[in-house]
Amino acid sequence: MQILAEAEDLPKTANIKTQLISLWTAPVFGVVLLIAFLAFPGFFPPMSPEMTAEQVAKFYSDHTAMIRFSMVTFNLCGIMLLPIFMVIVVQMKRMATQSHVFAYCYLTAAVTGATLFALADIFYLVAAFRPARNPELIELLNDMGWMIFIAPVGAAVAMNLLLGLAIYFDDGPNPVFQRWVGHYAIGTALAMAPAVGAAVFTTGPVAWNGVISFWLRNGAFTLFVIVMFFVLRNVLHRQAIDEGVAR
Amino acid sequence: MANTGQTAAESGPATVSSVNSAEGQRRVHLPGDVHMWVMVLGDLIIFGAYFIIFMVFRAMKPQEFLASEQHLNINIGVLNTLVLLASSWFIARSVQATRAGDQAQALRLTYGGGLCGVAFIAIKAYEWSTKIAQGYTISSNDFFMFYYMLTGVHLFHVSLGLLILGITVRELRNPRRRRPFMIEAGATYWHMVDLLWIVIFALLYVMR
Amino acid sequence: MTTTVARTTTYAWMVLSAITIVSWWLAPSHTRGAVAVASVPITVAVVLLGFIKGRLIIQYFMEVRTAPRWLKLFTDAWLTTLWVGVLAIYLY
Amino acid sequence: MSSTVSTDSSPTAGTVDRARVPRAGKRDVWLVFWIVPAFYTAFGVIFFALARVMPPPRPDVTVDQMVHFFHAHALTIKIGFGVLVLIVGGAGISNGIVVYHMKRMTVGSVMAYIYLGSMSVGALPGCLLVAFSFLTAVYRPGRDPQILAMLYDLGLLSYVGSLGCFSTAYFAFAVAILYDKNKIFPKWLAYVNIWQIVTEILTVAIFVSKAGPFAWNGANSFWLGTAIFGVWLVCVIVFLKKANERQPADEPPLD
Repeated sequence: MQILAEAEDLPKTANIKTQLISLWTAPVFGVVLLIAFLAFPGFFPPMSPEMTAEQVAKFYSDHTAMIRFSMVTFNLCGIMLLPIFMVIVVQMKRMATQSHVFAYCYLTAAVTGATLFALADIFYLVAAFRPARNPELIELLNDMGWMIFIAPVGAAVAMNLLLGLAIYFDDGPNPVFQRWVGHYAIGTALAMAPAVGAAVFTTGPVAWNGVISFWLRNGAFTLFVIVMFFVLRNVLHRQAIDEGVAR
Repeated sequence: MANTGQTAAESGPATVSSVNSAEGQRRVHLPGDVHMWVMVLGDLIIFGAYFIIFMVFRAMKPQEFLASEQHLNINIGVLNTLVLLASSWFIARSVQATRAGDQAQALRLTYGGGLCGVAFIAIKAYEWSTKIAQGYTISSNDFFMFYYMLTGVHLFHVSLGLLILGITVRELRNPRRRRPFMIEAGATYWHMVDLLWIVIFALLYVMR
Repeated sequence: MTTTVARTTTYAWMVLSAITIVSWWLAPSHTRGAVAVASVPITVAVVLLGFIKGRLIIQYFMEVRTAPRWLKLFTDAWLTTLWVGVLAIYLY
Repeated sequence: MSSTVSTDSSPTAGTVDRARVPRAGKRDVWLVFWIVPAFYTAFGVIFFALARVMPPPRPDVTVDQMVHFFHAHALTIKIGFGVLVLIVGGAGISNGIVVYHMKRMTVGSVMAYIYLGSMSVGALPGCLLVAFSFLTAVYRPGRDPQILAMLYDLGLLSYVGSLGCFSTAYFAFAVAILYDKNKIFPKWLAYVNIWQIVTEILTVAIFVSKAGPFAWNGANSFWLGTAIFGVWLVCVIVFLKKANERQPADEPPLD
């Protein structure tokens, strides 16, 4: 993006620049989080909910260092994904043919989702802090970690439905997002929704280690962030041109 | 075209001032801006506290600390220090080139400094990975806890420094910008990273 | 482009690098196999060299040499407090 | 249809409205501002004097000692965290006024939203989880000691060790200040936020270390971090006050 000379110090340019910074935190910290994800010894394959308390306790005492590394990284860098969702909020607020109600709902839903995400890693870390604890309690902490990590998809579902709706309602001559982004957001919401079963089932595809709950949910979310990075990059570019900030 | 003209016009007075540099030296000038100095001096105080805390814990178990210190690779430590010193030299010269109006040279020197910074991170990563492979992890003992935390926080400063150097590069490349105080502020930060490493090197690698 | 200022910077860098290489001889990790023993003279030397290096960086790279007085005082105070503190704790 | 309405109402109608509606002055901002030091004072009293979370009790103690900790401080934990649960909204207010001034900057809204979002995230792991862990622990004193020990770890690790949410907030605050042309906050306050991120990074060691300078009650992880947080908080409060004072009384309300 080529910022125009005369626009360099204007507030509307700073608005674009701060959004670009927020956007670029996603790939940078996305890579960091991917490393943390790959480093967690209990993701390949995901730990079964049917493990006995002794097996869970043994898992934590065998792999303490890597669990700590992975979850500390999630703790420190996980919320650095929030900025890209806030760029989506700012863009939703640019939609001309609607009130900003969807944008504010999206913002609050994002905060709820991020809060739960920030909570999960603490349970894993407490379990790994003293692996010699009573195995029943290690299992309890492990269950809490997994359930809070996988099951509460409600916020993400609501966010994506809101984004989809906002895009459908944005039917003026100059829409912010292209229409397929709306379909894609709804599709992501549908793909993530069944993972709620992780709160109930201990076996099968919607248990927390199941294909749907673990791989489909996390895959859909990751892909959504990647796709939205490119979508938002284009949207920001267009905004910059429309507002006379860039060429 | 317009660029070269501007450079020539600007380098005129600059060379004059550097000829009678004895006088130029005595002129009082705060490099960068006061905001960056608040950052740097505050950071120095914070790191100073870390260093003093390190010494207090070292004094409690001098034998354990010295024995662990022996497991660090002094060659890598010296190499990293030299790399960082070289980067500081590049950046210091880049500031002087900026003042002399030679943007192209300043840009080249900044790239040199940045490359040294990247090399520092690469060498540090190699050092960490060999230490971990040898079984010296963060939970081995107090010395290695300090080793990983101090070098880790310093590494964060190096990365931040590289980001700041990136901003410096953008500033230098943009003919309408090139504000000397921005270049100086970035350099001040980078030299602080160097300064902190000098202390870390002395405390972790060399002292007995 | 080799002005006086440039030359001074280069000299400062050379001295800094030379001190670093000297530090290589002082480090305890050479005595492989043998256990290193604490040594007050070496530590005092390290502290002195660290002080000198720090001051060179502050004066010549950070250009505090030509900076306002308060900055000179502050950086010198920091350097002195740090290294005197380190040495005092070590000797205590 | 709706698009014409929105373009119609933007420039002219807005100014007419602004001229007609009487300003509230800055009374509302001042009211909110004074809640910030009041809340943090109460916060400090609760965490230091009542709940005994600051300075944190030691991590390297036996289960019996942890049980003893809960028994010895049951009453003050109940009073302190009971009050905290009531006044925790003050944290929302303290973040809200910062968001308000960030929205007055010339940098768009995104950094204000990031600050809003990540600080709101921080309320649960960084403040409330310890309250409920400890309240649950003292609720039934006869519980299995192992469970009490788990609540002890959970409370303190989450309180001292919720790092990312605050780092993100500090990052957004710093970027916003650096880009702001209205000079709502001084530029060096951005760098103070960077120190805060540094202390958060240094605190990661509490998940590994059970004693010494990097444990959750250690000199590096806790004391230095708290000291720098104190500096940050004082700076933010002082400059919030300055920002209030400098704000023109006739400044139009935010969008």
